[in-house]
Amino acid sequence: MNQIPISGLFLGGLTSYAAAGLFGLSAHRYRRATRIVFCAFTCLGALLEGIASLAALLNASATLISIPSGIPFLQYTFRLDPVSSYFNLAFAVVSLAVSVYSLGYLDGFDVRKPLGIFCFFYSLLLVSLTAVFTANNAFLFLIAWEVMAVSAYFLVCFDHERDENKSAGNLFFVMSHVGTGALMAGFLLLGTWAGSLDFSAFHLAGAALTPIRQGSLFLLFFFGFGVKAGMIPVHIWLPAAHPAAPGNVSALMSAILIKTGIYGIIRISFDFLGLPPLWCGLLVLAAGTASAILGVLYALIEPDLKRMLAYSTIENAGIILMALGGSMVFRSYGRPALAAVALVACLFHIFNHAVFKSLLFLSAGAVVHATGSRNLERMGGLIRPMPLTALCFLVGAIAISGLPPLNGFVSEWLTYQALLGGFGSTLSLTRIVFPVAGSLLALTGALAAACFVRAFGIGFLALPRSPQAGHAHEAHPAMLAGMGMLALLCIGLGLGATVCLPILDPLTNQLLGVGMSGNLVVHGGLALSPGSPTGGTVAPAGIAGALILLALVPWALCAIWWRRGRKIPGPAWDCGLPGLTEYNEFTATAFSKPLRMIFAALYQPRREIQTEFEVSAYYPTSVRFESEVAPAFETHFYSPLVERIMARASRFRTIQAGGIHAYLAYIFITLVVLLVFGVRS
Amino acid sequence: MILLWLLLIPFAAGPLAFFLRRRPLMEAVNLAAFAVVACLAAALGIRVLQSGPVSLWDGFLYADALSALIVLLTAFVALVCSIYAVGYFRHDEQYTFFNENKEVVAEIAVFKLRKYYSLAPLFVFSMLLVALANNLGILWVAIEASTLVSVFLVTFYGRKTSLEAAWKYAIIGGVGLSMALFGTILTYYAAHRIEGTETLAGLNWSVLVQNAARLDKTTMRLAFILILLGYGTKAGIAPMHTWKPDAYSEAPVPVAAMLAAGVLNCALYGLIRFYILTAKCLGPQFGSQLLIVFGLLSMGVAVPFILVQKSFRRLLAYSSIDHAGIMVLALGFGGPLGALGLFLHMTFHSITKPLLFFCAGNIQQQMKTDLFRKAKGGLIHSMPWSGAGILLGTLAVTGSPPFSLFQSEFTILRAAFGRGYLPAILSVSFLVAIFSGFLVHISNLVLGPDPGLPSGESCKWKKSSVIGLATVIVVLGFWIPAPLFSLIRSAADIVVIGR
Amino acid sequence: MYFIYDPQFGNTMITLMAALVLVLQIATVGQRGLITTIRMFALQSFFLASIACTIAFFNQAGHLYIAALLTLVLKAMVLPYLLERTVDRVGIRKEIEPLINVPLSLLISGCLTLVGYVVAESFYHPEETSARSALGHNTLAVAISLFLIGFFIMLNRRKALTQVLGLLSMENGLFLAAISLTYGMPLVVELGVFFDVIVAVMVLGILAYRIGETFDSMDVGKLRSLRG
Amino acid sequence: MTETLAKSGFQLLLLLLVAPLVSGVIRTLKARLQTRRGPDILQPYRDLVKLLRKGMVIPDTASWIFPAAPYVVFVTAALVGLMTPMTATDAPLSLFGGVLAVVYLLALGRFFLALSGLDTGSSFGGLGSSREMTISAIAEPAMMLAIFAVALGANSTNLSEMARSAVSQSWRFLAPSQMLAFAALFIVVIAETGRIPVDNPATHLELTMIHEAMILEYSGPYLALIEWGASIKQLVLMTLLVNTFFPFGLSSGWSVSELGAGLFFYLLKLLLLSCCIVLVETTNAKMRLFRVPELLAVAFILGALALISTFLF
Repeated sequence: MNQIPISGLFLGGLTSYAAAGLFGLSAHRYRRATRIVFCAFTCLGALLEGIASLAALLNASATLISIPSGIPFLQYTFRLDPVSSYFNLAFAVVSLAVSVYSLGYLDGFDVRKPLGIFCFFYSLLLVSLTAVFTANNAFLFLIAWEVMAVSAYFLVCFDHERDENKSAGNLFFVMSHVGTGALMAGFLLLGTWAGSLDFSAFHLAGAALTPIRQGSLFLLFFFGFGVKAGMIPVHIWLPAAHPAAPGNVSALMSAILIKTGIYGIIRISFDFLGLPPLWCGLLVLAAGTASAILGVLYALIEPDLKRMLAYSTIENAGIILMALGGSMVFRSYGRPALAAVALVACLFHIFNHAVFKSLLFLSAGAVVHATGSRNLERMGGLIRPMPLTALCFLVGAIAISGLPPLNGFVSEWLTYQALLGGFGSTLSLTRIVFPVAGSLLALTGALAAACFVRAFGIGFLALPRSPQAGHAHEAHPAMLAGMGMLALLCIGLGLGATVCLPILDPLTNQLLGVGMSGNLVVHGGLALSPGSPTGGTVAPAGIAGALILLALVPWALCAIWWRRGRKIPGPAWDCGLPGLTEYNEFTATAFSKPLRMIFAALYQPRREIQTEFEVSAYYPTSVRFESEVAPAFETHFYSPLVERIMARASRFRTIQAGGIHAYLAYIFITLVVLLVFGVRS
Repeated sequence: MILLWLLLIPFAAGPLAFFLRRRPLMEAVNLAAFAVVACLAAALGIRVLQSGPVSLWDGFLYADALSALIVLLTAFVALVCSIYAVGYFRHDEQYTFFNENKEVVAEIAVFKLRKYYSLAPLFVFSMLLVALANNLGILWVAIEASTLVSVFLVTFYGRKTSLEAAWKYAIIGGVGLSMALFGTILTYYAAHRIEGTETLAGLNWSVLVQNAARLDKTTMRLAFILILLGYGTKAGIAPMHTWKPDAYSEAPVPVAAMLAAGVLNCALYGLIRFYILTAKCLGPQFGSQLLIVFGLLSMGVAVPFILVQKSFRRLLAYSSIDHAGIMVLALGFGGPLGALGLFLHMTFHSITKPLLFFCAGNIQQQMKTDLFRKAKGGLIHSMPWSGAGILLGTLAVTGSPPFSLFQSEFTILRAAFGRGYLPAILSVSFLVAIFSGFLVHISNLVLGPDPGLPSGESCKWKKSSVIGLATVIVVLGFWIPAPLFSLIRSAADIVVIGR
Repeated sequence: MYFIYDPQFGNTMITLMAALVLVLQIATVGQRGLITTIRMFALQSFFLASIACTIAFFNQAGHLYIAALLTLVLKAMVLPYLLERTVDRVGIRKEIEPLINVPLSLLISGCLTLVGYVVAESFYHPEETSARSALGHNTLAVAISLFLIGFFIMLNRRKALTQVLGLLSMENGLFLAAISLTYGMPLVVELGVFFDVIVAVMVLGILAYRIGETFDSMDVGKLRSLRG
Repeated sequence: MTETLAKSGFQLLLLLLVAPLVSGVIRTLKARLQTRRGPDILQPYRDLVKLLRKGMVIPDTASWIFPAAPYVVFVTAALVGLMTPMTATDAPLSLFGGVLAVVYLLALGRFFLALSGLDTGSSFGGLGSSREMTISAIAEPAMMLAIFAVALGANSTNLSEMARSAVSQSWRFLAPSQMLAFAALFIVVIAETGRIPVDNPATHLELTMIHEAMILEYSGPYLALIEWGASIKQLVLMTLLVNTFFPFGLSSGWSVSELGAGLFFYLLKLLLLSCCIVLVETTNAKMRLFRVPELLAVAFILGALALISTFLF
C-alpha cells in the first residue's frame, strides 16, 4: 500500500472540492455546464479522498501532510491516522453518492435561485468537513469547524425567502457557535496545559492532569461536540435546520456533519484525555440513551418527512453515543477487549448511519421535489409513480430500523452485545445501567420501526393524498444512481459485515491498543461474535441466504395447492361507502395516536375540535380538528431561557436611557472609586 | 521629511477644499490628499521596518513601528472613507437629505459639503498627529483636536438628534480628555525629578521610556488610572462608552467609520504608550489588572445592547465598544501573544468596521431609516452587494473564521488562558453572546422574502468601496502580507520589550 | 517690602489663594444664577492666574508668566464675556433646580475635597521635606478636589452652560496641578492646551446656543431621544 | 453442510406441522374449558389447505408490498424457528443468530405486515398497523430485559447455548431471577402472539381488533401464509419459553432415539404451556388498548426484578 501517494491523493481531493466551488460561481451565466462541471469535480474529489482515506486506513499508520499558510501561527497540517481516515472515508463515500445525486437534483433547482452561491458554499462545506476530520492542530481544527458552520448556515438559509428557514439557520448558527465557544475554551485550556496546540502534543496530554481538570475539559468538549452531534438536550437546532436545507445538503448534514461531533468526542476521550474518569463514560451513555429514546419519540409524531428524519438522526446519534459511552466505561474498568467491541459497534454504526440516513434524505429530497411538500399527509401512493425511489427509501427504512439482514442490524446487534457484556464486567450499581440502557435501546429500535412503517406506509403506499402526489414523477436518473449506490451499500455493509469489520482493526489498535477482528469474525468469516464464539453469533449473510432459501417453501406450497390465475383485482373494503378515497385513509397523525396517548406525559398534546352543526350534533356540517404537540425542550427550557435573557437585557438597557447626567455619573463614580482604592496599593 | 509631509498634506488639504468650493474639486482634493497620505504611510511603514524609528525636529515627531502601524491604519481608513464619502454625499445631495424640510436649497448643500470636505482632512491630520507626536502633551492636544473636529462633523445633519449626540460626545469627551490631561501632567510630574527631563523633551515618550523605571511610582499609579479613564473614554470603554452609540449613529457614515476605525485606534494608541511606561515603572501587574477589568466590563456591557437592539447603526457602535474591550483586554493579558493579538486585532478591526459602516450607510440611504423594524428584511434582493457585504462583515467582525478577526481573537484568547481562567471563560462567553445577537439581527435584516424594492446600488463609488473592502477582508483571512505582519510584530515587540 | 521675597510668604499666599479657589468652587456648587456662576468662574480664574504669577515669581519660572497672562485674559475675561453673551442671547438666566439639592450637594463637595486630600496624601513623602514638595502636596489636594467638584457640577447641573462651566473649572484644577507640581508643562504643550480649551469652549458654546435655539431650553437633561 | 441441511429440513417440517396443531389444541382446550365442543384439533390444517386452494382478491390500491408481506412473514417465522432449539439443544441454524436475531427477524416480519396493512388504503389496515406497532414497541423493553436476565445466566445470547446452560444447571429454573424472567416473558409472548387479554384472535370487531385488522384484505393462499406464519411465530415463542426455562428432555444429539424422546418431552411441555395460555385466556377479558401498556409495564418491572435478582441471589 506504500506505493499509493496518500498525501497527493488527499490534497488532490481537497483541491478538486475547492475547484468545484470556484467553477460553481460561474453558474450565473452557464447554468447547465456549471452543474455538470461542479458535480464532476465533487465526484472526483470524493473519489480521491475516498481512495486516500482507504489507503491510509489500510496502511494503519498516520500520514502527515503539511502546507505552510499565509497566516501567523497556522500551518495547514492534516493527519490521516486511522480515526481520521475512517471518518473521512465515510464522508467521501457519502459525498460521492450525494454528488452524483446532485447532478440531477440541481437540475430541478428554481432558475431564480443563485446556483453559483449554492455550489460555492456546498463545496466549502465539503472542504471544511474534510479539514475537520483531518486537521492536526487546534487552530486549524477550529477554523475548519467554524467554516463548516458558516457554509452550513448559508446552505440552510439558502431558501431564505421562507421565514422558518431563516430562523432555522439562525438557530443552527447560534447553537453551533455556543458549542464552538466551549470548544475554543477547551482547546485553549488543553493547549495551555499541554504547551502546544498540536494534536500530536495533545495525545494523552490529559493523562497528566488532575481528575478535576480532566473532568472540566471533558465537560467543555462534550458540550461543544454534543451540540453538533445533535445530542439531547442541545439538539434543538437539528430538527429545524436539517429540513430547511436543500435535499442533498440535508443528507450531507445529517449523515456527516453531526458525525463531526462524534469524531470530536472520540478524539477527546480516547486520544487526548488519556483515561477520563468513569463518570464521563456514564454521562455519555446516559446522554446517548436519552437522545435515542427522545429522538425517536419525537420522530414518531412528526408529520414533516424531513423533520422526522432529522429527529431520527438524533436517535441514531444517541445509539452511537450509547456504544461510545459503553466503550468509555469498559475502558475505565480496564476491559479493553469489551471496550473494543463497544467501540466497533459505535464506529460501525457511524458508517452505517451515514449511509442509510443520506439515502433516506436523498429519497426524501426526491419526494419533496416531486410533490412540492414535506408533509407526509400530502404524499401517499408514491410507490407507483416513483417505484425506484420508493424501493431506495424502503431499503433505507429497513436498515435504519435495525432489521436484519441490513447494516443497521449488525451495528445494533454489536451494541446490544457490548451492553450485555457490560453487566458482567462492571461493578456494583454501574452494572444495572447496561441492561436498562439495553432495554431502552430495544424500545428505541421498535419505535424506530414503527416510525418508518409510518413514514413509508403513509408516504409511499395506498392512495395519493394530494393532487401533487398523484402527479408525481420518478426522480432524475442521476438522483436514482446516487440513491442506488447508497442502497446497495446498505445491503453490502449488512451482508458483508464480516468482511468490512476487520477494516476497523487499526482504529481499535490506535484508540485502545487491541485489535478485534480475530475475535470478532468467527467461523471462517461466516459469523460475527462479541469476542467469544459462545457469547452468541450472528451471520447476516447467512440470514439473508436462509431467508431466500426458505422462501422456496411458501412458493412450493402455493405451487402445489393453488390453481393459477385466480388473482382477482378488486376494491379494498371501504366500509360500505361509495369507493375508497384518500379521505378514508389512515393518516400519519392517526398512526402515531396510540403512542401519543401512551407517552402523553412527554408530548403534552393539545387538541381542539370545533364542530359546527345545524340540526343535531350527530350531523355536523363541518369539523375542524387541530392537534399540537409541544416540543418539551423548546417550550420548557429554551423559550423561557431566551425570554429571560432578553428581558434581562432589556432591563439592563436602562443604563443607556439618554440622560447625560447619568452618563457623567458613571464616569464620576468610576473615577472616585479608582482614586480611593486604586492609588493606595 | 516623510513625517512632515504626512502631516502637512492633510493639514493643507482642509483649507484648500474650503476655498475651492466646488464639489468635484473638493472631492478631488480629498481623494488625492488621502491617496498620497496612504502611499506615504506605506512608505513610512517600510522605512521603519528597514531602518528603525524615524524622527524629526529633535524627536518632536517620532515614528516607531507602533506609530507607523497606527498611521498606516488611519491612512487606509481615511482613504476608503473618502472614496465612500463621494458616493455617500452625492446621494445625500441628490435626495436632499441635508434639509429636513425637503426644500432643495443648493446653498445649504454646498455649505455642508464644504464643512465635510474641509474638516475631514483636518480630522485625519489630528489623528496622524496623535500617532506621530513624540510628546505626550502634544498627543493629548491632537486627540482633543480630533474630538473637536469630529464634534462638528457629528452635527453635520443639524437634526435635533445630531445636536444631542454632539453635545453628549463633546461633554463626555471633554471630561474624559480632562482626565487624560491630568494623567499627562502627573506623568510629567513623575518624571520631572529625573535629570534632563525638565525641558520639552521631558514629555517625550522616547525619553520617558528609557527612564521609566525611575519614575515616581505612586504618581504613575494615579497617572495611569486617569489616563485609562481618559483615553478609555475616547476609545469607548465601559462605563465611559455612553457617547459612542449616539455619535456613531448620528454622524454621517464616513465620519462614523473614521471614528470607529480611526479615533478608536488613536485613543488606544495613547493608552498603549502610557501602559508601556506604567508597566516598566510598576511592573505589568497593576496596569493589566485594571485593563482586564475594564475590558471585560466593555464586552459585557455591549452584550445586552447587542442582543436587544433596534437600530443597526447603534448595533455597530456597540460592536465597536465590544472590540475596544477586546483590545484593552488583549493589552491587559499582555505577553508576546497578547500584544501581538492586540495589534492583529486592531488591524483587522480597522479594515472590517468601515465595511460594516458603509453597508449600513447604503442600507440607511436606501431605506431612509436605521431601524430594523422599518427596514423589515430581504435587503439582499434590492441591494445584493451591500447585503452580502454586511453579512460578510458581520461574520468577520464577530470573529468567525475564515475571516481574520478570528485569528486575532484566538491569539488573544490564547494569551488569556495562559493567564487566568475566569477572564478567559468570561470573554469567550461574551463573544458568543455578541455573535448570537449580531447574527440574528443582521440576518433578519438581510435575508428574507423579497419586499419588491427597486435596486438601490447604482452608485459606483459606494459599490466599489464595499467590494474593495470585502475583497481585502477575504484575502486577509488567508494571507497576511509579510511586511504588514512584521510591522505588527515589531509594534507588539514595542509593547512587550518597551522599545 | 522685603517680605515679598520670602519664599515662606509666597507659599502661604499660594496656599491661601488655592483655598480661595476651592471655596469659590464649592460656592459654585450652591449657586443658582447663571451670571453669578460665570462671574465666580472668572474670579476663580483670576486667582489661578495670581497663583501662577506667584509661583513664577518665586521659582523664576519665566514661561509661567505667559501661562498666567493667558489664563487671566482668556479664562478670566474672554470666556466669561462670551458665555455671558450667550446667556443674554438665549435669555435664560436662572438655573433650574439641580439634580441633587443644594445642602446635599455641598456635603458631597466636602466629601470630594476629602477624597482629594486622601489621594494627595499618598504623594506625601515625609523624607523630602523641601518646600516645593509640601507646596505640591497641598495644592495637589486642592487641584484634585477642584477637578472632582467640577466634575460633580457637570453631572449635577441641568443647564448646558453650567456644564460648560463645570468643565472649565475642571480645567482650572488641572491648571493648578500643572503649575504647582511641575511649574507648568512645556510651553508648546501649554499653548496647545490653551488653544484646545478655547476651541472647546467655543464649540460647546455654539452647541449650547444651538441647543437653546432648537429645543427652546438649555436643559440638557431633556435631551433623551437617543437611548438604548 | 449436508448435516445442517438435514437438521434444518427436519426442524422445518416439525415447525410446519406442529404450529397449526398448537393453535388447534389451544382452540379446542379453550372451547372445552368454556364448556363448548369447539372445533376439531386438526381444524387449522383444514383451514390452511382450504385457503391455499382458494382464489384471492387483491385490492386495486395495493402495490407489490401487499403480495410480498405474506412471504416475508412466513419466511422470517420459519427462519426464527430454525434458530431455536426445539427437540435438541443445538438448533440447526443457531450459528446464524441468537435471541437478538430472533427478536429482530420477527420485527422484520411485523414491519412488512404493518406496511401491507397500510398498503391497501383501507382505514382498518392502518388501524391495525398502528396498534400492532405500538404494542410491539412497548413490549420490546420488557422482552429485552427478560432476555438479558436469561442471557446473563447463560453468559450467551445464543439460544442453543442458553438451553445447554439450562440443562447443565438442572434446577436453575427455580432461581428467582429465572422465575421472574419467565413471568415477564410469558406476558410478552401473550402480547406478541395477540392473545387475550391483549388481542382477541377470534373476533373481527373493528374497534378492538389488532392483528386481524391488518390482514383484513388478505384472502386465499396469502392469508394462509400469514396465518401459518403467525402460528409458527407463536410456536417459536412458546418453544423459547419452554426450552430456555424448562429444558427437561432436550436431547443433546440428533440420533433417532434421542430425537424421539426429545420430541415427546417437547410436545408435553408445549401442551402444558398451552394449558397455561388457555387458562389465562379464559379467566381474563380483553383489555382496552390503552390498558395494555400497564400490563407490559408489569412485565418490564418483572424483567427488571429478574435482572436485579441475578446479582442479589
